[in-house]
Amino acid sequence: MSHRTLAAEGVVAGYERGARVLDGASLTVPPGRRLALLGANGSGKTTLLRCLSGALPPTRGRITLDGAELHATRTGLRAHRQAVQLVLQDPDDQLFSASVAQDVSFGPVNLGLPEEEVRARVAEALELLAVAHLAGRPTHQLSYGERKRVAIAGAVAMRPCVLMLDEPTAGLDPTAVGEALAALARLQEADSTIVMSTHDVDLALRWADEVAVVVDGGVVQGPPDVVLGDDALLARARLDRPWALSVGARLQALGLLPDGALPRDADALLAALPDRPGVRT
Amino acid sequence: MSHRTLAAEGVVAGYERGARVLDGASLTVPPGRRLALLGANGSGKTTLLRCLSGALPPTRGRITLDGAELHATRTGLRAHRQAVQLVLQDPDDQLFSASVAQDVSFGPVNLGLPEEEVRARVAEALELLAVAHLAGRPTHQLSYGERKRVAIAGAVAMRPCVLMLDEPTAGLDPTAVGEALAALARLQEADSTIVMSTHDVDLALRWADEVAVVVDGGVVQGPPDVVLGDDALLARARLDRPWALSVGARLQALGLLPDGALPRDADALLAALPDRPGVRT
Amino acid sequence: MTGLAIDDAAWASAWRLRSPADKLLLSGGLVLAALVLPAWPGSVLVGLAAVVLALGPARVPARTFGRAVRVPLAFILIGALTAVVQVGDGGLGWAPDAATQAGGLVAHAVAGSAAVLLLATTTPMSDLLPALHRLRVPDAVVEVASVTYRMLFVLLTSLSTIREAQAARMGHAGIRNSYRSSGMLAAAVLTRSWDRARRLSDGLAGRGMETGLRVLPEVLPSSPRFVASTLAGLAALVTVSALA
Amino acid sequence: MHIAEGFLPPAHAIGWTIAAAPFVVHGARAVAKEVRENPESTLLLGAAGAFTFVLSAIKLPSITGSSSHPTGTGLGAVLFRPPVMALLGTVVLLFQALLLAHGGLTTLGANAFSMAVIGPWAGYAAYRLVRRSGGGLLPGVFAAMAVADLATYVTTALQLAWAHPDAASGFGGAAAKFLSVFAFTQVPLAIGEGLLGVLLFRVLVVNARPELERLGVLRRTPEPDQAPVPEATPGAER
Repeated sequence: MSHRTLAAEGVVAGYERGARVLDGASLTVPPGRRLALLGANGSGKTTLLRCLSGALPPTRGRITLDGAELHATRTGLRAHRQAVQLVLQDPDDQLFSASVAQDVSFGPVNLGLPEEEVRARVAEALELLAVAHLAGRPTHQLSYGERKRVAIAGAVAMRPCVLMLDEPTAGLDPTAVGEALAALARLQEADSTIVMSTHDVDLALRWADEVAVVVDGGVVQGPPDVVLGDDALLARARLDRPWALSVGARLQALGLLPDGALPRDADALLAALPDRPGVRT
Repeated sequence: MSHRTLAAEGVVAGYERGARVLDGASLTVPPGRRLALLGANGSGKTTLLRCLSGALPPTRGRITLDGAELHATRTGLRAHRQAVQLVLQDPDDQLFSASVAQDVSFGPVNLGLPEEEVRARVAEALELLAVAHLAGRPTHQLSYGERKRVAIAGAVAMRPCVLMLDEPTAGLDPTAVGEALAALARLQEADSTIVMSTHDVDLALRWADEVAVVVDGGVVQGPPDVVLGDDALLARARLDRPWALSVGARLQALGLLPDGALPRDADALLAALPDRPGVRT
Repeated sequence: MTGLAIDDAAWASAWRLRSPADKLLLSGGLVLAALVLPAWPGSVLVGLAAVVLALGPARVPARTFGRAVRVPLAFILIGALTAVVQVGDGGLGWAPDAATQAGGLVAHAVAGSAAVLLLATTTPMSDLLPALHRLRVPDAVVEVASVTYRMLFVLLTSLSTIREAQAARMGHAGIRNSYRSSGMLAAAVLTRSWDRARRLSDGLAGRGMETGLRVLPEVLPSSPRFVASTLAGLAALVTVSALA
Repeated sequence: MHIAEGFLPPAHAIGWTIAAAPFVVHGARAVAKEVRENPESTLLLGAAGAFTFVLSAIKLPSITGSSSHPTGTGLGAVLFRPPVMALLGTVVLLFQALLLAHGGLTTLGANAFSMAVIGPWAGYAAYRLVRRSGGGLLPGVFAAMAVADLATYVTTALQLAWAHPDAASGFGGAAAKFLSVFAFTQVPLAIGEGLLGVLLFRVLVVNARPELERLGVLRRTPEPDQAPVPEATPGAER
């Protein structure tokens, strides 16, 4: 699992209600880092992820991996899918087997790996997603959050260089979101590049190394605090400004927070604030 | 649509993996107000809503409307359903007719109302949810947010005294959440009592007049800032503390916010904070 | 909540990790014994064996087993009764040996049903389907059946949720409403099934599906002791029945 | 109405299995061929099987007070054609036997013959007949579902009569007995299922026209009423 650079260049794809969903979208996934892909419902986040994964060939533009263009041939797609995996939002769109372990084995078996290797990868993926205890349970008895993690394990077992997740935290409660993020952190330590789509700006600010906003058929990419502090862009994208940036900026102006980068979540903000009045000026 | 008091008393219901989901849950829905029902995934929020709506008869305990017990008979349920409506989380479970207007008319037609009355109710409900322009469209062509609002319109057309919504904002982007909340505000002005389940503590703090947390099979009910400031309770319930309460409390301690109730969201917090350093002490 | 009680029991059974072939041998043997041995004492012993094995070593909840055995009972009783009523010139009457005949029919059927249920409550469908492959059923058919098994739970959940939503809006108050709603319900579940299939095929393409749904087979080794006891037990059943 | 395990003598159980086998094998070959040419159809066929199973869980209120469940074999025959239904119906019967305790294993052949072979073929014949004689889609669907149900019930009754002939009047008397006993539930059910089919298709022709066209139930409309949507845009975001 070495780092590879996945990119979209001038991608045109998808039609909805007579308009192009993506119309010249370019994005470079920073290798070895965490990218949050933000956008309102219907903005084209999912379309872009599907293009990047090879599931949807763009009408125009190209998808590249380390600069080499992806061609929608059988061999081209096969090689691409070994490097890039997309986990869909609804786990039921990806889980077809009644047995958790068998479902996770599907990808590695398709790669034509020998049996022991498949077993090892299944065990590893279940471990990384903290779902090893579910291996013997039928898929249909799992909760939504458990199914989501098993679906991610199915992609992880492919050992992709780039793992993309469509709204992995949607429908999960705070604890489950925490667990999912922890699993993603373990994955990144295991040398993966991770892309997550979401419309939760607070989550993106907290989690991502870099963010990309899908807006008006294109993509605006940059550091989280810069992009998510751009009110004009956020308004166009129908997104809110993360509260931590708004509140942090004011507190900085009030001299309560040190200059420089703003805290990205409540814990960091509280840690950076003085405990008693009048300590800082 | 006069105000009526819906309540659960000592409700035992639901079994999952050998344990009771609700085990003695009591809740009183404050008439004419907004109640947020909070809880982690699997805590029993949906089970409680299904009991309150009459869909799931409790194993023990009772559901009352203005003190009168709901009996799971044909006539008992019929009367209850005219007063209490539940909108499910997934709009696709609620939309089964060909067109939007037809779907919204489903309930009123089943009530046996005369045609003009049905038409009037459909028009009113579509108006309240700001989806009148979609009336003639097939339901499967709508976006997710539109489908959610049409599903709510279908319940609103029954003119319930108490409208309950299971995770109405899940999966919606910030703008769509805003639209949904605006629609709920119009409904409440139209004299309804509204219950919304969610696991978004920030949203609950911002929106609700009162909150109820479903935890360990029971319910803890009270004012938002009190209940959502109870760290021990939140930990048991696997929920986070709303950032506005954490940050607000510290800023109050620092003398930057006036004593009394804390601001409930970023806008209120920014409005309450001084603009320049050293204005308040 | 839309779990099927028999399926839940199978996944939770103490025999879940026994070889499906072993369990198939046992239940199949009992089913055949129930069919071919005389009702007394053969069927009665088969029925007892199935119940004792299920509730004992396989630890199937008695409630689940009892309820499931009751399912075919209405058919069995009405069918047996109809079989032994005689249509003569003078109208209806009892057949000459009505009681024996009806008793035999009921015994065969109840014992056979219990023996099938022993398999059903200890062996998940997904363990049995690969066995079809060994019976030379084409892979494509086994895979279609596996998808059916996975998807029926998804659709059952949709079915009960949509029905509940309809009932909330009075969709099942009265026969007229109920028919109209049932038609919509069936249509909604059918379109849902197509949508699901399309999305699942997209999802699986991303995981490298090219020719089929091949997965790592689960290894559930056969137990020589279980097989030996099964054969001994069946032999004992036959012997006792032959001597009686 | 499924024949319970152990209700047929061994010779009958074997005989009906042999009788149903060619149809089921033919269906299996058709399915295998379809899947070989088109791997995704595994999922569509699996979905069709799951739908057929789930359809039988819909409770139909009947005028006689008792409620019964549709068999769905007529609907399946119209949508997926009788050869495929012979296989899917048999798979569903196996599932019903093992997941719901409806039917049995030694009686699987007999049940498959009546529900997965005779029912779909009779229903499909009725459907073609109505359509060819100028009847519309909805009358055709009604005929298919009602006839499939009736044909299944009559076949089952005859199978039972053959296995358990009347002590005095033989097969004829037994047939009369079984036909009349089960008529109480099965005749209203057949009518009810026909009605259900009509109601279902009324929604389907609006909501699922493309699928019906793909299955050949509806002829392709030359001028679609919406703007042409390219094939590759199912990426609706949710």
